[in-house]
Amino acid sequence: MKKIINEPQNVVSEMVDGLVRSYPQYLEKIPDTEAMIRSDSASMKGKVGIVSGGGSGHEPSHAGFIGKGMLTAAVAGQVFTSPTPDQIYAAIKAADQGRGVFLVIKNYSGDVMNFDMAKDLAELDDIKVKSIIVNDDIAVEDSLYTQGRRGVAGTVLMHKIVGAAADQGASLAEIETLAEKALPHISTIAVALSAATVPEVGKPGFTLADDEIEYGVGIHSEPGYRREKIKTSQKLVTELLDKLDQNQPLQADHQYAVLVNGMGATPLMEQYIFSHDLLDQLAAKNIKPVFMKVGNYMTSIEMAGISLTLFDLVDSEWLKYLTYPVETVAW
Amino acid sequence: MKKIINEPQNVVSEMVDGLVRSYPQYLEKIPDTEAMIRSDSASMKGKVGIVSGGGSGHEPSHAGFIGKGMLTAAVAGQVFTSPTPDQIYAAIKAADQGRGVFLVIKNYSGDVMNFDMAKDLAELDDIKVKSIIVNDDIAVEDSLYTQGRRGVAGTVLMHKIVGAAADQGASLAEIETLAEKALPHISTIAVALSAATVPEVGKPGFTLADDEIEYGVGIHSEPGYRREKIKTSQKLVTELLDKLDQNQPLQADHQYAVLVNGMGATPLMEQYIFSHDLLDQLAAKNIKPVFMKVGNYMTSIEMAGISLTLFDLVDSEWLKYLTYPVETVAW
Amino acid sequence: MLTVENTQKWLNNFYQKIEEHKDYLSELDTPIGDGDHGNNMMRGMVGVKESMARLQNPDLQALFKAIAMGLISKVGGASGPLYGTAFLEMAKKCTETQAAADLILVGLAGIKKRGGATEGDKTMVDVWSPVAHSSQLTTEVIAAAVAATKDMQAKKGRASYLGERSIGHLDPGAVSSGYLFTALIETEGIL
Amino acid sequence: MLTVENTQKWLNNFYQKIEEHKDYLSELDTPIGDGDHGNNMMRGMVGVKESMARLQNPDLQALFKAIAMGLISKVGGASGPLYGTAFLEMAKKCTETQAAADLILVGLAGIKKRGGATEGDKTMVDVWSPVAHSSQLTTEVIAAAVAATKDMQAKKGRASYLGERSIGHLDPGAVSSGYLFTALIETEGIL
Ligand SMILES: Nc1ncnc2c1ncn2[C@@H]1O[C@H](COP(=O)(O)OP(=O)(O)O)[C@@H](O)[C@H]1O
Ligand SMILES: Nc1ncnc2c1ncn2[C@@H]1O[C@H](COP(=O)(O)OP(=O)(O)O)[C@@H](O)[C@H]1O
Ligand SMILES: [Mg+2]
Ligand SMILES: [Mg+2]
Ligand SMILES: [Mg+2]
Ligand SMILES: [Mg+2]
Repeated sequence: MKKIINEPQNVVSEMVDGLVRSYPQYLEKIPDTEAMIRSDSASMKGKVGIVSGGGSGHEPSHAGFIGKGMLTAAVAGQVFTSPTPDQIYAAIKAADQGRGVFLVIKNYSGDVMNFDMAKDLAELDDIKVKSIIVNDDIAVEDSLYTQGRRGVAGTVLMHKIVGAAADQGASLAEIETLAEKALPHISTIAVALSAATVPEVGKPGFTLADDEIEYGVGIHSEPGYRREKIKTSQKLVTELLDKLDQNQPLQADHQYAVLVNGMGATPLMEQYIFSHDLLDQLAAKNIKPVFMKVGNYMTSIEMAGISLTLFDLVDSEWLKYLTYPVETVAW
Repeated sequence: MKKIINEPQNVVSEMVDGLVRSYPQYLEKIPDTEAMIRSDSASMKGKVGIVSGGGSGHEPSHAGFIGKGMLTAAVAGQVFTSPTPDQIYAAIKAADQGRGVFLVIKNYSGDVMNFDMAKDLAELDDIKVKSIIVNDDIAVEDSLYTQGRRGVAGTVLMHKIVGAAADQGASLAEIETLAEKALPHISTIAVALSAATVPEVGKPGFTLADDEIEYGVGIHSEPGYRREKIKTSQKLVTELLDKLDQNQPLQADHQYAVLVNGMGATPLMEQYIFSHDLLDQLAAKNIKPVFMKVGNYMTSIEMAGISLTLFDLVDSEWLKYLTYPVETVAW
Repeated sequence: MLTVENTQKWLNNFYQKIEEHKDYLSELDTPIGDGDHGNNMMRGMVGVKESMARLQNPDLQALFKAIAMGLISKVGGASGPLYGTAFLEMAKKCTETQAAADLILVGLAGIKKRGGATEGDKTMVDVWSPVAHSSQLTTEVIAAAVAATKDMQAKKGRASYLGERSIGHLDPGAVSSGYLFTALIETEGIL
Repeated sequence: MLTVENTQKWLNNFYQKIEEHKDYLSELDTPIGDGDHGNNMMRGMVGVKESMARLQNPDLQALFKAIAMGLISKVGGASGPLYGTAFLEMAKKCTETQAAADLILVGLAGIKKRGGATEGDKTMVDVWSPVAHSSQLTTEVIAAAVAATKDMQAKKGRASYLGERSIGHLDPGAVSSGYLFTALIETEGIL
């Protein structure tokens, strides 16, 4: 393990400190926690609070999206481990401005249960809390026999739209409705070229041969659905697009937003080449995305790979939410 | 070499296409070139054009900084190879709005000569052209016996200030004066954990053992000044800060802007931890930066490592230029 | 019968077992999880120790609550809220009855409610449930329950993403729960 | 005496040498440069070939200009403007004299002006200069000039960043210039 760190058990607290001290204009720490909140408190007044979070190691998620127009607060757990209820509760409390708080949770049992307990604590304080459990990763089948699909990069698009709605004064109920309506239209699938190394573990979550890739890997090195030899960018795009199409047939007359997300170590050079091939193959299906982002948004420490998220904008308001201006470190 | 690409010789053109097609709101291609220009042509009217560029492989540099308030156009050469004069000339011509064009060049012999030839061509067309040769890398001694210091991440700060000045209507001469005054106050030093692999070459520019790092490496895998065993983030910060201090003594009463720049594969987690240690050690010298950025700005494909740039803001106007709003893909 | 004294001893004993088997628990969590169960439980038990140390002459309810809060505020992973909820339910019930069997039963109910898992899903429930329903708690009962998780297919938690590939591995949360009840048997005066 | 015909043959011969030694040139550029000189020159010579092919009954000046533009618009690295400038200077001069020695001399002047290097800086100048100043151009003159760059310390170009560590390696641009002049000698009727 070759990393620019100090003691492995201190990575989260040092990282949180580094982030808030580098960008005091956007965020600050909630005292005695690893939770962060907007430093521009005026931007929160009279608005529903949007709180997200999860394990660390996905930087710039989640705290990089704190700021006017997007998240109100975010909670950083240990690496790849849900934050604890007391921390989430502190963030909810700080984010509440009387109109309630909306939680964006990724679908992992640890996250769901810890956020649930935090919600219980907040409700004891008479804070209204609603939530959405994001489960956009189509690599894992949604079935009664599993925990359900995982929450991955599509979460960032969820942050964006609920953040924009909140900034425009939407009520907690309206935000909940928006999130629930949008959720089934956000789908993601990934390909990995290498795995992440959790600092406290010291070795990669899995290993791939020098010429091997794995489709469908999760953001905590969870196994995917197939391993094979590395292919051209064009063929990787075809595989991922086919998988998305099988899950929800692509419609030529629909408006799509696209997120091409680097997993951490994959350079923008490769992400742009992938995007080029993606836009070609979408064009062949008569689809021209109306909104696109390419970059590292929901990473997995230093994993190499790319995830592809399609967001089918069946409601035309959603595009406005996506393009709504924000003031954050990372959007 | 495990990369998400198609044919290695096509990486630059596919990448440029991918970028402009993903972000048509910011930039477009200049026909028959690998040069890009703002798509918001209204933002260029009546302003001095700012043109940058260089070898590819430094994404988001340079095209990611095209947009209102920053670059007017940028030219993408082959990977780690200067663009050719005809391409640069096309960018100058497209960027000129009658008030002249300012070139930001990094100090490599290839870049300097190719940009020079482009300047000659433009002057034949009666376009006024001035330029700055950025040479912020203190790893290499500035002496009569070398090509001089290399241009690295500090170039991005140069883009920012001249872009802001141009947007506010500064003349070509004023921009030249600004760039010349600022240049000696921008200093950078890097540490590498691994090297980049140029796609057409297929193997890394150098190799480091599993526990080795190298100080002073350039952005094209140029050799640095010392190899040793990996150290804690705190000790890396000390080494780099000492080197900067030896070059230009740090002054407690000065205002500094700081750029902590990831070289490509280094996750934000490590960059934030490094920033935390940096801010501690600067604080111990009674220095609190007035402006800070942390992220991947001037990369070296998938090299792992960090560079640290200090910009001594001896003129208080410069801070205003740094914080001046821009509309780009990557700032 | 649980008292403040023997409950403290029980948890201290559990702490030692977690400390001793930390790496083994994380290893069990590697093929079918994310390799952190040992680290999670260790962080949690350090939390429990700190939170017990802050108490001054507690009654049994305060003690159970402190144990629960130690786990809940330190673990983060799935196991934190599950173990935490179990002890929180014990805290609620212990003013009524201090019988170990009764308290394990409410703990089990809490885990099932919090996580939605049922018997056979290859989780800690598959140890808590046989233990809660055994007429006589012995190390054999525990060992058999733990071992039985090996051949199950996971239907809850991270391991469920593996589908059939989860078969053939012990469930890490079942193993740590096994330590909890072994520690209980070993503590004099509880059973 | 250079003519349209033998100049075309000369450049075609140079093309072949670059093609043959492309990997070697890049290898030479690895320890003291960025490993691309072979690729750069190959791209440039493809450019020269294309740009010569587009000409219809050119005169010598048009031919030299086409060669220069092929190099300038395709190489990008330091070698592009340097070789390009050399041929551009030849284009300017060739209406006055077509003697190879005269044209090499103006080419050398162009390289020196463009790159600011002088003799002994471990660059292509260290081949162009002895060649331009030799009373009789032979393969021995070329070979000696190329070999002499090995013991020099680089003062210009990327290799200069290495300081003393640049000593002990041939300069890649000197080697490719050696091919250029060997190709010239080999082309009948020029000298
Ligand atoms: N929904 C659930 N109900 C009951 N137990 C569960 C559930 N989800 C996970 N577990 C238990 O938690 C254990 C994993 O704990 P741990 O590794 O600490 O958390 P995480 O999975 O968040 O990394 C599993 O082995 C299983 O026994
Ligand atoms: N300033 C200069 N003057 C003359 N020749 C130079 C100069 N700089 C570099 N060269 C020549 O260019 C060669 C390197 O060319 P090349 O590798 O194609 O370009 P780059 O260094 O940009 O990668 C060197 O070996 C040297 O001969
Ligand atoms: Mg975990
Ligand atoms: Mg080069
Ligand atoms: Mg786990
Ligand atoms: Mg070179």
